[in-house]
Amino acid sequence: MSIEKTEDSNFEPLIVAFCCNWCSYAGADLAGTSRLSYPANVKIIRVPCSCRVNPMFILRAFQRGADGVIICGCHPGDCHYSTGNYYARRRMTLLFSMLDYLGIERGRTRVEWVSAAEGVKFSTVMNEFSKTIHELGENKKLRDLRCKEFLD
Amino acid sequence: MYKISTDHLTELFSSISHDRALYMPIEKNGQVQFDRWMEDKKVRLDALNTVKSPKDLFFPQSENIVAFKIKGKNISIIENRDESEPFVVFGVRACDAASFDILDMVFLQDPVDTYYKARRDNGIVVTLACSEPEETCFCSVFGIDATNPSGDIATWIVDDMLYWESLTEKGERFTETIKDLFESADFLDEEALKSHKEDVEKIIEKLPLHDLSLDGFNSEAMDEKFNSPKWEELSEACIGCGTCTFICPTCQCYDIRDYDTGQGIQRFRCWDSCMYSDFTRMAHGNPRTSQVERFRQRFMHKLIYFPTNNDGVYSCVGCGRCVAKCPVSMNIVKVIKAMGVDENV
Amino acid sequence: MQKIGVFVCWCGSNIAATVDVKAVVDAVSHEPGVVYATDYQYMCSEGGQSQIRQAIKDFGLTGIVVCSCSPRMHESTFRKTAISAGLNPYMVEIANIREQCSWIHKDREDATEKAIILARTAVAKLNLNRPLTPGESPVVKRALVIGGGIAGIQSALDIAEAGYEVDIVEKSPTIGGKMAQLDKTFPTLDCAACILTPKMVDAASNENINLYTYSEVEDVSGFVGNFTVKIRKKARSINADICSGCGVCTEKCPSRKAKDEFNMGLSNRGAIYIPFAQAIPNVPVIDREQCIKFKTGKCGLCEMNCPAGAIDFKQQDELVERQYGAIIVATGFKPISLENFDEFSYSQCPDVITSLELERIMNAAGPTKGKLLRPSDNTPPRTMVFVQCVGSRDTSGCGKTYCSKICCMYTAKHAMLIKEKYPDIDVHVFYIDVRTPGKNFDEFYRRAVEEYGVNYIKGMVGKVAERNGKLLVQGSDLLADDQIIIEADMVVLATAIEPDESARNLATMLTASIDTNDFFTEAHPKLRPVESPTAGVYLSGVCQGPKDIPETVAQASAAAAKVIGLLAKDKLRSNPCVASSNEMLCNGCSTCENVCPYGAISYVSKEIRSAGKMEVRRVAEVNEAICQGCGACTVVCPSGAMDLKGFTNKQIMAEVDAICR
Amino acid sequence: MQRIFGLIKDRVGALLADGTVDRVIGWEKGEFLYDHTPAIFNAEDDLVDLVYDGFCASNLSKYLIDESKKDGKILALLKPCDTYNFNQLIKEHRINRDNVYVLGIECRGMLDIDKIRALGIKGIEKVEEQGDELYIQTIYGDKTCKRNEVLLEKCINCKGKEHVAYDELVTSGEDIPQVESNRFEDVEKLEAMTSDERFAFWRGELSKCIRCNACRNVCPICSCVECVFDNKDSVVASKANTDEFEENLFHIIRAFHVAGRCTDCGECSRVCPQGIPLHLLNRKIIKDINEFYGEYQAGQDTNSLGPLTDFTKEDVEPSIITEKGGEK
Amino acid sequence: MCNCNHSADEALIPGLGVVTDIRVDTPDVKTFRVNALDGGVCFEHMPGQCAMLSIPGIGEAMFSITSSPTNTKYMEFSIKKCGCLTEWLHQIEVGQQITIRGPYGNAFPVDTEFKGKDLLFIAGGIGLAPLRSVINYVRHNREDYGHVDIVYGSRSKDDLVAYDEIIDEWCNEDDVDVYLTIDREEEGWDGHVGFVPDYVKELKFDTNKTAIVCGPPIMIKFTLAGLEELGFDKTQVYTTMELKMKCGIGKCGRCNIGSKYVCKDGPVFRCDELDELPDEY
Repeated sequence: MSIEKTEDSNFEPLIVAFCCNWCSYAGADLAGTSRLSYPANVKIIRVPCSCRVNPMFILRAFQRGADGVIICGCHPGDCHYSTGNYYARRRMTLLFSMLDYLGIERGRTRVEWVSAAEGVKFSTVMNEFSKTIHELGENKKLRDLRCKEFLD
Repeated sequence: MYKISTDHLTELFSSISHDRALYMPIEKNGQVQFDRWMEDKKVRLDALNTVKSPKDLFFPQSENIVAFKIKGKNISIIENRDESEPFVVFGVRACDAASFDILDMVFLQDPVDTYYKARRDNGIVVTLACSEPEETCFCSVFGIDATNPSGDIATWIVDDMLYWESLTEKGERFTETIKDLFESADFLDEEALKSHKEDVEKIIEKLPLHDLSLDGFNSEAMDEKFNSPKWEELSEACIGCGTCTFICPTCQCYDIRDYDTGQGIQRFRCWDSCMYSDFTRMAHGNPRTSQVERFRQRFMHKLIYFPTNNDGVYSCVGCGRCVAKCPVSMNIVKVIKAMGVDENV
Repeated sequence: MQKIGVFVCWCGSNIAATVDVKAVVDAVSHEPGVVYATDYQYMCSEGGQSQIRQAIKDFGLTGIVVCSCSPRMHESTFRKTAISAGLNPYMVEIANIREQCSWIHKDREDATEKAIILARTAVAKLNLNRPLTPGESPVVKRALVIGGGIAGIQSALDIAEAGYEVDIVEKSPTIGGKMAQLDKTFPTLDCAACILTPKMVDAASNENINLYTYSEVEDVSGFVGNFTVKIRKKARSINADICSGCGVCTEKCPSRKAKDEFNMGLSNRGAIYIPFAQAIPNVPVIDREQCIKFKTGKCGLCEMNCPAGAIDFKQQDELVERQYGAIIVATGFKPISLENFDEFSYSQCPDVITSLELERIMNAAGPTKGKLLRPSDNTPPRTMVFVQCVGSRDTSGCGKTYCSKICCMYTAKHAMLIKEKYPDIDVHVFYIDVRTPGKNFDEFYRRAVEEYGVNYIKGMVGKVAERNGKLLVQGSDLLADDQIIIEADMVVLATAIEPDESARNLATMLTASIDTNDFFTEAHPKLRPVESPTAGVYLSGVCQGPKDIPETVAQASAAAAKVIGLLAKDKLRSNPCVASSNEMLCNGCSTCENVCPYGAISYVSKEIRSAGKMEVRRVAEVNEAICQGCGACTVVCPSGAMDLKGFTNKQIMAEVDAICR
Repeated sequence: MQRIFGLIKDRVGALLADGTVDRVIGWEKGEFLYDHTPAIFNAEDDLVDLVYDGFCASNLSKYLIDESKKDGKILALLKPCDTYNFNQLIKEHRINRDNVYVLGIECRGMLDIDKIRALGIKGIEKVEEQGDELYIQTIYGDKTCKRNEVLLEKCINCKGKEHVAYDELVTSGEDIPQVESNRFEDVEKLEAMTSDERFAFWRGELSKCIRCNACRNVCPICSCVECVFDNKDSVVASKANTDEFEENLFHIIRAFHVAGRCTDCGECSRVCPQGIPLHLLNRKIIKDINEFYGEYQAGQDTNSLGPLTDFTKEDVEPSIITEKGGEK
Repeated sequence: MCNCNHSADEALIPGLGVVTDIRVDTPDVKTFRVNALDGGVCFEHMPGQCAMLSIPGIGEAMFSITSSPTNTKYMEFSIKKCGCLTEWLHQIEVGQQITIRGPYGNAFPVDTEFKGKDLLFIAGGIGLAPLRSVINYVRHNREDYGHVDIVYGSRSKDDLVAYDEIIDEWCNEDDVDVYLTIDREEEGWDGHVGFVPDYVKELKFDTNKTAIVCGPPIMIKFTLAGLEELGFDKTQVYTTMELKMKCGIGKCGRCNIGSKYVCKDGPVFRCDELDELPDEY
């Protein structure tokens, strides 16, 4: 029962990005002010710290049809709350390993440390991630079909 | 009475599944459950009974009822129930077949549950008599003859021959459509079948639970049983999971819930368990706060409340699933034995 | 149901250029809860804000969504607008459709569609917002300064100047710290005691400042604005109130064997002693290990000879508990121990000394009354060698990796003072790099080289060995590219400095963070150098990093300014987006307590009605003044009891749903 | 097994008699010889139903959460693997330690009745143990089999015979062979598959789930006052697997809530009516924790910080998962 | 007459209703007027029966129909705010559509046991809602019934539901005596002060009446005891029960007490039937 990877080119991936308020959200703003473009299908949700991202949010995003989820936070050691991203780092490592263990494509989830000064890095990461998701194709394995086909 | 040799069964199955979905006990990932028959599927007619009972085919664990779309203050109703198409369920044991009758007493009673009724009309039940009952079986206690199962069509497997006898008019009509695959059974076969039934009956006599007595469980005993102090001790091990209710072929409680799919609201029905703590929870309190009361409700319903409403028919068919699968091995047999004994003895 | 108003900003053309603002307004007006949607050229302008105020009044809005630039820019502006219109400031959500949409997407259709989704997400979140009011906590109008060196004194003086009460806690018997031990200070060569003692006297005489000398901080609890500190006043065995400081007891004391810490152990002192002449408070202290009365019970000469009868052998430690609004850490530094540097044979030959010991030798109040003599045989040295970076910039692991910053300057000062007083002494300085980064620093160093002929050798010293009374210093001279050996009479090691050993457990008490070298970590290296990330704790002096006296005093005044800013407020408004625990769901499992970086979660046992009967349960309680709202606790809490106001689980889930719809 | 039972019974009787404890939680004989129920024995007289043999696999530490709230002291019969959960619950302040007297009882590994049935042995009436031979009397004749052929999965990968928490130990002196096994063997086998094969494997397994919550309600660690799946205000409240995704969601969230706290006691797989190898999910997280953050056995002590509530500055980056191997 | 688009035997599929008027009775009780999409009532009902109202996505709950069957223009529900659905209902505005299905449960035996009898209505707080339907039905067919006494009490004056209807219509109806009481003294209230059960005992009604009691469980318990003291026997007293109901058609097992299903065999019970049930409510 393997899911075939159709390479239809007009597939527009939906990517949810959780950005921590102090570093990566500021990095995203800096990418904006320096006019560094990245695909429009990346949508950013602001959270106080990367440690606020609960695995439930990530699974909910996939359930509702997201094709990729990326969590951005401050570089370990610079966290505004001093230890937030350390906890996030451990939790996300275990979550990604569990999703991979369940057979979900590895590239669909990612963690990236972006400081407030790294606007360039933010936009390259988003471009790169969008490309990977585009290659992986639509998320068929971790998807709630009721949310998709329910059209009257 | 027809017969067919067991090595032509695959042929029989493929012809049945030609124009109707065919479900039967099939092993998948090491677990036997009722699944749709395909050529490559591993058929397991020898398994005593499946953990998830065939009730799931008539009263599925979750099914859509209706959907709504909300726009501002207006609501539009969308009927998107899962349409049921004709199907045959093969290999149903006597106890499960009896459980369908008990479910009928609930769902087909006025006001009729149309979801259940549609599936019941579309379904043809082909039962298969047991040949090797296990120690957990006690269907005989509830007057169910394991060697003569009910259902639309009864079948027996003796050595390498399958005997096929339709019991109801629906069964008759169905057998007509596939008559050419069978040969009619002669006198010798009747004899072989009768002796096979006697052997199985002898085994049933030897089952440890066959002499379980149900006297003392009637509507007059409601108060006496309800206020018995034994419930406290019986329920102290119960962890309040839903295993016994979800694998029980006669449990019929369900919950109705709304799910916001983002496009609209999907109202669905799903199995619910009286053992769950939020089963009777209301906005301002819960009549059954502790596990003792919930535990008591389950067995009182099966052994006293249901028979009071349905002239003596118990809501249990002795299939033994809860005896085998309860995580802490507390089940209806222990309750009957503990409660049945007269207080003063 | 909320009544939401959506205001989409053109931002001139920054947004309107690539986002069809009208389409956004139209699309978002159908969202559930939205009763009014409009657009305007400059939402953040006065015109825009008055439009918002008007709409709030006209439609009785319970919440507003502004689709404009980044919340980090104008969130506070729109919150103030809401307050002015009588709406709770936390019922405002911003959709960032400029930096994260219009500026980075060229295609108009994509940008518009994304702007609609971002607006829809903000509306979805706002639907679940609750009005929040910042918590308030009282501010105790008193500051605590831990450490009585120049940093502590300067901070205390500035705070007292502003009229607030200050306590200085100093663990040694007198304030003054390391600076009191110095002779002269670079680059102006003015005498350390002359500029320090007036400040010490000011500190002592200032009625706003209370001195707790020979005392240590034992426990700190509470939070910004309301710290509760336990101070242990160690027993001096002298009643300070009636002691006149005449010093008779110090002369009479028969036990002379104790090493004088103030003179770095180069001289001895009595069991009862005053650290140095200008000590504040000018009250002696009895060293109980050396005092014969304490050891054997006999003697008591000091008690007999004390005119005021101030000696009190039965005095015990005293524990004082006081409340403070802010705490300044000024614990200062100490030279590192040289036990892993035996190549300089510092412990074997007495003539190999550290720079601080040299300061004492050259100081008039020092062990040699200011005459430069070799500690071994008290003869004036003919040749002196200075070795720089002993233990600093050391990657071998036995020293410190950082540069101690002040050694180059004080070695140049020593060399210059020696050449000036004893012109015929040959002075050699082995260095890696001479660092003179301050005002007039480099001119000062060049005078030492050119005017006083100090011989600077670029190279490292490999070994110092004693041979028949002389010290053979074997080093390399990189410029001349050969190995040289110098016979010297004295060798002075410019040892690295490290934070005072009390820093580590003080940091744990204050939940302030310290780095691997035990220096306190500042909130932000460039923008908040004098604040610690823990609210209400400020850093002053070398405890935050190596620095010289001018920088220390500058930082001390900066820390004082911050404290004055804090104490000036009667009430402290704390951030309302903090965690809150639902006691009905809390398991009391302390997992959240373990992850809270601020220790804001405590546990109480509470009577809770569950399943019909009352039950005592251990439940978490969040101290809203300390919690900074990071949310780590909300994710480790399995039952979802802990939630974060302003960013609740449901709100973020609603945002995810709105994006993926 | 009879010797150790005798010792236990005497010790329990003695402790009840001299009043150190006023009630005991142990196992009570059932209908057949293999369906023992956890039960609380109050007085000395009704110990006649107390039993301890090869079918007492259920983990009693979860009952102690509520029992230790009541006044009076309870004697708990805990096998070595149960004591790990006991410690973990003490660490999480769920058990009131001084209301519990732990009697550490020796365990030679428990038997799995489904494995006995899988050997084709039906209609079981009596089961006797002699050394490592099992004599089973059934209505279809007597059968025998080897003890370690039918051990429970959690006993094949037994974590060792020492108790990590006890007030008193009861041992029979017989040396119990420590069975050597690599408990991560199945996990490694799964990791070796390609991601599509793994997806098919887990879809096959989790699609059997009937959401009866037995795994959650038996797990001593999964004992919230109100579970997120029951609490209708929570964001993931759900009662049925109405869709493939819900099946995954329930088990991933549960695995995550016990991550770093699960002592790998194997109860979830033992009680699953549909035979889903749920321990492979928790064991995968344990393997990752050991690999990335150093060996950690939950419940080994009562004060260490759990891996997910601790960190080091040098932790491995999450990208290690994506780079771990080529497309498998 | 009712064109809600659900066929008769689709028990679980609701029809649509629209809220045409919302009256605020007390700080936590509002009375909602519900019509079918194009006017009229959604379905016929008998006094005492209930209907399942719901806002999709929030929840569905059983509410007693407080308007009398004789009122064919609209259907009324008095709803107290005490759960998430009721809280949401208290926020909606006129014109909001809701789903409605019913009627469920048995009705008060107005055409059988009550016929020609003197009736004594005893209500507490929100308990008046189910009784108001019967009272108005009796007032509409006044000649079929004997003397009517109404005892109604609540926590405070502004907690009295449908206060103006009681004062304007019920009070000045002949052969109807209304006794109002509130729990605690309150200025601007000159009527009786005290709990309903004590007030009933004080009034010492003669025992040939048929009593109908409805209100919070404690009040019912004490009122029944009080009536017994006055000499009423159990077969003369009726009450309605308040339990969690989900399907409304006696199948989902929620409201199962003993052998009865409250949503099908109740919610109206005679007190002797109530005693047969195990006391688990």
